[in-house]
Amino acid sequence: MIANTVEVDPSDRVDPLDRTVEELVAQRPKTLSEIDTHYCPGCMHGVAHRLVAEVIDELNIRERTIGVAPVGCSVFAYNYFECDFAVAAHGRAPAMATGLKRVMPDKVIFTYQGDGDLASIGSAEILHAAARGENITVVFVNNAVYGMTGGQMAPTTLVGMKTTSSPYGRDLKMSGAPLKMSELIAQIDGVAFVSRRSLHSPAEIRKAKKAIRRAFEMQLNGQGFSMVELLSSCPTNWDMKPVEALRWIETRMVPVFPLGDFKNSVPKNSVRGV
Amino acid sequence: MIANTVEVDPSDRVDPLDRTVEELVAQRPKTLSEIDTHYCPGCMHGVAHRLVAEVIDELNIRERTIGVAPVGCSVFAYNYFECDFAVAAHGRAPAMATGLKRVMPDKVIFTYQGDGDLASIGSAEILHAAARGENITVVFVNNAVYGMTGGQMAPTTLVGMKTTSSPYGRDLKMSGAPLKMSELIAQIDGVAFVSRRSLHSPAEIRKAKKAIRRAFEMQLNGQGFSMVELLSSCPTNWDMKPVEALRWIETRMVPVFPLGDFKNSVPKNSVRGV
Amino acid sequence: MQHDVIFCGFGGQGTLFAGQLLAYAAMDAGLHVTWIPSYGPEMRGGTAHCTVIVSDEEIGSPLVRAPSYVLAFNNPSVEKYELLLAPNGVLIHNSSLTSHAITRAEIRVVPIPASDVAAEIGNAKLMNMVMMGALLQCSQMLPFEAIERALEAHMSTRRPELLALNKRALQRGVELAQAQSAGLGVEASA
Amino acid sequence: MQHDVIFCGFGGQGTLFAGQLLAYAAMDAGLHVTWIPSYGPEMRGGTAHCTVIVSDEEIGSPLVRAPSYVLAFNNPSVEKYELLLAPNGVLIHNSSLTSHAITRAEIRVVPIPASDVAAEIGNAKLMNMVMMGALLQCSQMLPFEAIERALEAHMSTRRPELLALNKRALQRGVELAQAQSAGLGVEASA
Amino acid sequence: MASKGRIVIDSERCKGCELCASVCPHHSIHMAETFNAKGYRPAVWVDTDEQCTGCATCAVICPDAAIKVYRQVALRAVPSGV
Amino acid sequence: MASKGRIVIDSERCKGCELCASVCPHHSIHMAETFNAKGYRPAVWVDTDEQCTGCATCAVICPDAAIKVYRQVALRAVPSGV
Amino acid sequence: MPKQLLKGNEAIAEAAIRAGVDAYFGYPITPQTELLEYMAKRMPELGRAFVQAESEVAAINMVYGAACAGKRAMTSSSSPGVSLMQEGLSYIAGSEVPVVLVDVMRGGPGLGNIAPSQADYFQMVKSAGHGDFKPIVLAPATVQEAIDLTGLAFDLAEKYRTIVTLLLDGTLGQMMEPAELPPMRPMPAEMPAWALTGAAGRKKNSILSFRMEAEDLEAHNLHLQQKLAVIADEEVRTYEYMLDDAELIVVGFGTAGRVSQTAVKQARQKGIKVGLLRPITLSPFPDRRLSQLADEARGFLVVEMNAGQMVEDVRLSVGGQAPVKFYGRMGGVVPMPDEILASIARLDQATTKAPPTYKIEGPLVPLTKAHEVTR
Amino acid sequence: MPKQLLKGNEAIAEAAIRAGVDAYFGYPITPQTELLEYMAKRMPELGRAFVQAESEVAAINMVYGAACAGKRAMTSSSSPGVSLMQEGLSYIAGSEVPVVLVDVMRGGPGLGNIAPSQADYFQMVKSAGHGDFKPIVLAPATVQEAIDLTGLAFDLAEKYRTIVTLLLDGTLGQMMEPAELPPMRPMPAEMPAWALTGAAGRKKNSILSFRMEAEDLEAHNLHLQQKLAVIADEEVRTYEYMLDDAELIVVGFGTAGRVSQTAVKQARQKGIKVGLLRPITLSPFPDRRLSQLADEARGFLVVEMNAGQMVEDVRLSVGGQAPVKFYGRMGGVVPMPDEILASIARLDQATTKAPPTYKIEGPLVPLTKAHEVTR
Ligand SMILES: Cc1ncc(C[n+]2csc(CCOP(=O)(O)OP(=O)(O)O)c2C)c(N)n1
Ligand SMILES: Cc1ncc(C[n+]2csc(CCOP(=O)(O)OP(=O)(O)O)c2C)c(N)n1
Ligand code: SF4
Ligand code: SF4
Ligand code: SF4
Ligand code: SF4
Repeated sequence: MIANTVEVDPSDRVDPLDRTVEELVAQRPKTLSEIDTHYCPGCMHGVAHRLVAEVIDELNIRERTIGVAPVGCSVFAYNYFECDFAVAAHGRAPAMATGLKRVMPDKVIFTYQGDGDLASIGSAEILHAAARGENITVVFVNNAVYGMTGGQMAPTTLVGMKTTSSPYGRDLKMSGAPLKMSELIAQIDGVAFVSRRSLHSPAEIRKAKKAIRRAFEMQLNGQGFSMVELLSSCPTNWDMKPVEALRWIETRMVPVFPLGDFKNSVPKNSVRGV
Repeated sequence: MIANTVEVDPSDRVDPLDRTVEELVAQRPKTLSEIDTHYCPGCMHGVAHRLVAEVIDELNIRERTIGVAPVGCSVFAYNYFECDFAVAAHGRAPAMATGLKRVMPDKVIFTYQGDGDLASIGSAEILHAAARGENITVVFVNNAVYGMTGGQMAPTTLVGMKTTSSPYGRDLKMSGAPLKMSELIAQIDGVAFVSRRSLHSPAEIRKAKKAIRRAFEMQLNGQGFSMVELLSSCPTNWDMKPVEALRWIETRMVPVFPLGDFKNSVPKNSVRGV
Repeated sequence: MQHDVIFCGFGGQGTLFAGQLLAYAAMDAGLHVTWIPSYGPEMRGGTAHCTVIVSDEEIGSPLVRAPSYVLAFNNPSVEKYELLLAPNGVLIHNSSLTSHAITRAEIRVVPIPASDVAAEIGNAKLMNMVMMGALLQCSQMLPFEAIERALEAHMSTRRPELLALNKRALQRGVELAQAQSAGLGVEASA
Repeated sequence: MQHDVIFCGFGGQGTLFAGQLLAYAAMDAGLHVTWIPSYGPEMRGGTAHCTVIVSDEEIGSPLVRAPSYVLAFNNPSVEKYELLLAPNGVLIHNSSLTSHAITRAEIRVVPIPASDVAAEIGNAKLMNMVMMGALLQCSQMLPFEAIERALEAHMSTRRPELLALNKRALQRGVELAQAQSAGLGVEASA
Repeated sequence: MASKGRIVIDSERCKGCELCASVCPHHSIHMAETFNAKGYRPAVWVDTDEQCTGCATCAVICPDAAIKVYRQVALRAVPSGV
Repeated sequence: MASKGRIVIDSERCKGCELCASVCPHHSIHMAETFNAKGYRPAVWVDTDEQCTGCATCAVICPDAAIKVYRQVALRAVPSGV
Repeated sequence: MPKQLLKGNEAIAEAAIRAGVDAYFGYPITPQTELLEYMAKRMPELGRAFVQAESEVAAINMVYGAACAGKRAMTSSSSPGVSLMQEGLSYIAGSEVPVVLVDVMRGGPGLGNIAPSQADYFQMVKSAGHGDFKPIVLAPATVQEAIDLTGLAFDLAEKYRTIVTLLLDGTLGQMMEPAELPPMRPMPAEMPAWALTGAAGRKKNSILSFRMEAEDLEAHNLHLQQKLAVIADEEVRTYEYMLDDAELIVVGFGTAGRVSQTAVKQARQKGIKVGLLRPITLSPFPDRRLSQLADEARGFLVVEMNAGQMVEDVRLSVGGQAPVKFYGRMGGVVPMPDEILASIARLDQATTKAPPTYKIEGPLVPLTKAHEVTR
Repeated sequence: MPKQLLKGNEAIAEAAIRAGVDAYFGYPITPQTELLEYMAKRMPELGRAFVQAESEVAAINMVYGAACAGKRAMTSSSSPGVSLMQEGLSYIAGSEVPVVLVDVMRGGPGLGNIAPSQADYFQMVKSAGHGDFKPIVLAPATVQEAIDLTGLAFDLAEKYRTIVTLLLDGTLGQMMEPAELPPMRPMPAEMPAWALTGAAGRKKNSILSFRMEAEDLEAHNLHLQQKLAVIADEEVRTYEYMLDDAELIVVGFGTAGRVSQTAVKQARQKGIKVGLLRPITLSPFPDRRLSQLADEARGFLVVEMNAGQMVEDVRLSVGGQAPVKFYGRMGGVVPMPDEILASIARLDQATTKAPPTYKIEGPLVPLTKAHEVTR
């Protein structure tokens, strides 16, 4: 978001008296396409997209990055990123990414997955990509529901939370407790980096971006599997205003899904990509 | 194995001078059928079967127990146990057990699964049965290879170990490190009991039996998901004599797969089954 | 006799509910009826429409290419369905929100300032009922009372005060359409 | 001319390898040949058998119901294949291990004490080669040298001392079969 | 004195989610009364008391990357060449 | 003095894996020279110096549950009735 | 019961509940999600089993488990989800446990889209998984039929110990129509003798699709085939419209059949002697009925929402006695009555009264731009 | 190259390597495991990609990924594993990336057994997944043919951007025969323009099977169908034996075809004028060739190791011009030449020279005890 190297905009106005110059400090990253997203107003998928695009810009890897979109609201991600993209079958993005990475080890491969996609139908694929230490990066957007299909319970739905498929609230006896994927994945040997961050405030978003950058750097360093889980909102299916939804992340989700790095390998040599 | 209540065999010989009586202290449990197994000589699937059968006998639950066999060498388990049995699709035993348990909550449901079955193709199903806190018992036989199909690499194969699908030895870069399922599953909230035991010696076998008994008791108490991982041998595909294979478990597997209880909930009321 | 009606508008304008209400009323009147929505991942915020067919015979296709009636709640709907309407079909549109100039000559166009009228009555959400009233008047496919009864039977009973307002909105729709057709002289038969 | 041979015994008796050796020899001799094993989850310890077809024409079915030759390494194999053998077929069995009484009259039965002979030569594992020698002698389907060459070409070169022993075993098989057919008079043609 | 920063909101891209307005430390963003082509009331930058510092907090939270932020910084030698 | 224990090996069930022999603390189990019907050399209990204690270690490790173990225990009142 | 205005997906769910379904396991997928959501609400209310599975693979295997207990078990999904169920379906078929599956088809291949489609006729009728098995496949065209066939599905599943699929498309899943629900059936007091209920006072039961020996598996397969033969004799169902004097016959199932009915009505108004045969059972297929009709008919028009699948079964049934034309739309496009009417008119003009000796021309499947093929 | 004695599974693996396969992903399953094991050994040796996937679901999606990079990717499996690949196959077909799949069939349904079978003809030819798509399906009957068709498979996959399946049974997978391997092909220097290789100096590429709008998906489907039409025109391959003067025609693929050849030879010795048509391409099916043969033939006998699947395509091709009999074995039983010979003899006696007006009798599928049906 905040460009590391200050970019001087052609439209900059220099005020000779104040001896100041106007710099463009925030704009759409180049790796984000100009197309408007179909995401609902206030849906943090948009922020997650932008952060990934900014990291790709900063690491200057757009031309050798291939993304894998999931099935979920972000199935359209291929449309929104200005880099090569594939759309995987529901849950299988890590397998597809494995196929891509194994034949092109010098390319940067990332998946972008929702919680239904990654933690439910695709749980075997994420587990084994991690176990193989697959040198890919996973951006995991946890919004506690299945967004695209209309707000059903996800493995990450909070206990007591009402969804269209848990109309009485998620019941511990019937459906168990939320799955904490970051904690689980971090257990696995081949994993280089796992971090859970939240998108509920500008400060947290800045931290999330750092984590995403670190995850991509891990891959560039050949250090193995890296994943960033992002707590995100689904105002539509939560039936909340966007602002309210972010507060809900902070007050309700963060206590269940604590933020932090769950695995953070020592960097190898320097980043190859920059 | 060792009957808790001493059973007096009709053939007992009483020696009036020594004032001793001969008791039958070890015999085939009733829940084990009379059919000879097809297991290779020295394969510890046989011991695992016997332990489960003994526990079922001791808890007196044979008539309300339903087993689910996997696809793997133990696909024939249905033949060897004197209780109702289903044979699941490869890896799906926990899903099938879920179906059985949900419609018959008063029955005792257990799965018996190999490491290919549980940790590879069936990893999503075991993870989610655990996450739901499904009140079933899982007997997980880890012999570090795919036995039935002729000794291919499993997720539990040790690094460096040669198998028919890792002819140069399991390579960390290519295939990652062995998956430690007990440690992973124990992380999950709905799980009541997870223990890893080994079958490499009589002493360890006795401990394994205790763990299996505890796992079934958890289910009988309605405490949720329970699993016992048993380190076992595959002399045929390891290309070892049975005795040698047990030593290999002890010296090579146990250091990678440490024994112990990884989760052990406080018992609820008393065991309902006895 | 078969009536094909398409209800269309933005999500949130009560498009699908209006269609369902007509379907309930037709069912209660002993007629055959089908209601079918468009559905899709972009439902929210995007366009919502549904097709209702009312008939005194068994209904084959629940979909129609050229509806005899269109209830258009917004501009994009007018644009789209002007072209699809059956020859001599009736296009009733919410003229409070629509500005699209209609070019087809042989169709009957009934502009109803439904949003404004709803706001007058006291709740912008009643727009769909004003439109429904107009449809009833133009089509005569069901007696006014049938819709009133359907409202009573199928509307959430949690807010009974709304019922009166809804009926009022329906009535105003009928009146506005009456005024229209008075102005037009003969009613086009669909 | 087509020869159908079934090799059968316990796992570990070298059944499949013997069949493959014949296949190699036939291939090297420019003949058509197919080799097909039984396969199953109970391969180990259980019964292993394979079918080899050698022909001077293209081979259709790689499987036969009634083989012209059976090389039976153990009792269960004798029992099973006695019944399946083609009329006038040849059943060569390892009489060191077999005791089953053969009832079919029109087949030719060639008992070869192959395990004993192999032990004499110095390695019980050579049993299969003794049997193979007998097959060559009875069938005359390939010259002795063809098998010798196949052995040289396709056997693991790690233990060259074994090669001589294998050849010796083959030779002994030929001799034993020769002695047999001498006793029998005319050879049955399959 | 002029504001230290200024922002440009792409009002056709804006979906009116109000997140930027909710996080702006100086309350420099309001929601329009009128609708854009998509039917949303877009955010508008109303910096009447010239408080905007160009902190980019709004841009950081905007899910539609609809905000450009400019900031006045002390003039430095502009790197030449590279 | 007779052994404290004795075992019965079902030699047709035995697959000759030798595990029992390997764990018997008194080396009371040997492998037969002859084959059973399945083609295995079964285990045999050879308790010549009457050392078998009936500890059941052999039975615990037998994968084919082919071993029955009897043990001499001090005579107690045999529970009557139940 | 009075008629209610019911949505297809929800009507099926409620009908299943009234037919006594004990357990529902499913995974969300458009356009059938309302069925799962309805079950999420109703099943716990009734103390019956509902689990949102982690995937369709898990769902079908949970169904398999519950069915092994002798309980009435069902799942529902849509095309990609049904693909994931193929292995489980094959196991269930091999094990002969009764299961009801609802497949609300959408556009394919791959992720395709969520629009209504009939592109999975082959998947359900010819190959619902590996191995020689066929479920009974029922194709409702109205909400009422969906309700009635749901009840029938459970009956047939239990009678024949087989999978019964309700095969419909998103149109029917999403539409509302007045329909009458049957009363709630009483739940059976006893489980069937083969069920896994614990071996108390009886020999143990095993349920499996495994037959190690080829001869055993062949015998088992013959048994399955013989069951199919009985089903073919007993269970064929069709919906017929204006067939009495029909010279031309339109064949279509589900939505395509329903839309065709409107076209047939319109064609009759134009004086074309055309009728509609709408197969209700796609498996068993009404081959004998079609063969019988082929004695008199001048020609057939098969209408499908795919590239031409059921048309093969129609051709097999007609056996070359009359030309069989095809009209199809794909990718989620529903054909409109006017298109079908035009196709009927073309068939009317192209065929003479005396059926010509008929012969295949060109490849079996390719569609021309106009989606029409004459065969 | 001199002939080598090669096992079917391994011959295919080596042939794929020589055809330049860049990546293999698979999961063990009998009777194809040797193929995976061979790859485990050879691929790393050559610096190419080999991954033993966690499941068949993962394997096919890894293949999908590698193929998206424009690389030659393949997998292999057997019946239950192929069922699990259905969703992935459908995505691949929808995305039009070239993929080679080897399906070594075994007995089903369900776990069935590992014995040779052809029970998945329908699964591969009619419905390899949801949606309207068809892979090219090649059916080798000898090890040499398996090698040759493996090379062809990669060529066709790339030429048409499609899935090509090698469909065989355990017999061929497990048997050894002398065969000649082709030389190692050079690896292509450049990836195709559509591949995902990083958007360097070009516009970004996207690969997906998703088409949100029904009209777009229909257009895409029409394009796929047109491709199939071209394939049907260009790529039909058969193996023919003694057809020149044949009055009776045996049709069988793979092992069943090969065994039939022996029976045909024996029948000729008895003076029966019979020939063999062994389809090498099951999809596209040699329908025109069969239709042509049907002009003269007195009758057809279809031999399969299943309950009767390809027989439907033969009937569709023959179009009622001659009776089509079926002889099948199931569950892993391979028919022997003598059984087929007997069936040929019965056909010979049952059919007269002038083909009777032929008509369907009885249900389509049921087998009698003797596994024979006359249709
Ligand atoms: C095999 C399969 N099953 C189900 C679906 C339906 N489906 C589409 S998206 C989705 C869930 C998406 O939820 P999530 O991954 O949490 O992403 P979100 O939409 O919330 O971003 C489901 C179940 C599908 N397309 N394919
Ligand atoms: C879907 C599917 N894939 C693969 C197989 C083949 N298969 C049978 S058993 C087995 C592995 C068994 O290994 P494991 O679970 O470790 O059990 P073990 O045999 O070692 O006891 C495999 C891959 C199958 N039957 N089904
Ligand atoms: S449904 Fe939820 S996750 Fe999907 S775009 Fe809307 S707000 Fe975002
Ligand atoms: S192959 Fe291995 S696991 Fe299977 S029975 Fe033999 S020793 Fe046991
Ligand atoms: S009971 Fe104990 S002492 Fe006796 S044979 Fe067995 S292991 Fe040895
Ligand atoms: S452990 Fe059992 S099977 Fe093994 S040798 Fe001893 S008695 Fe025999």
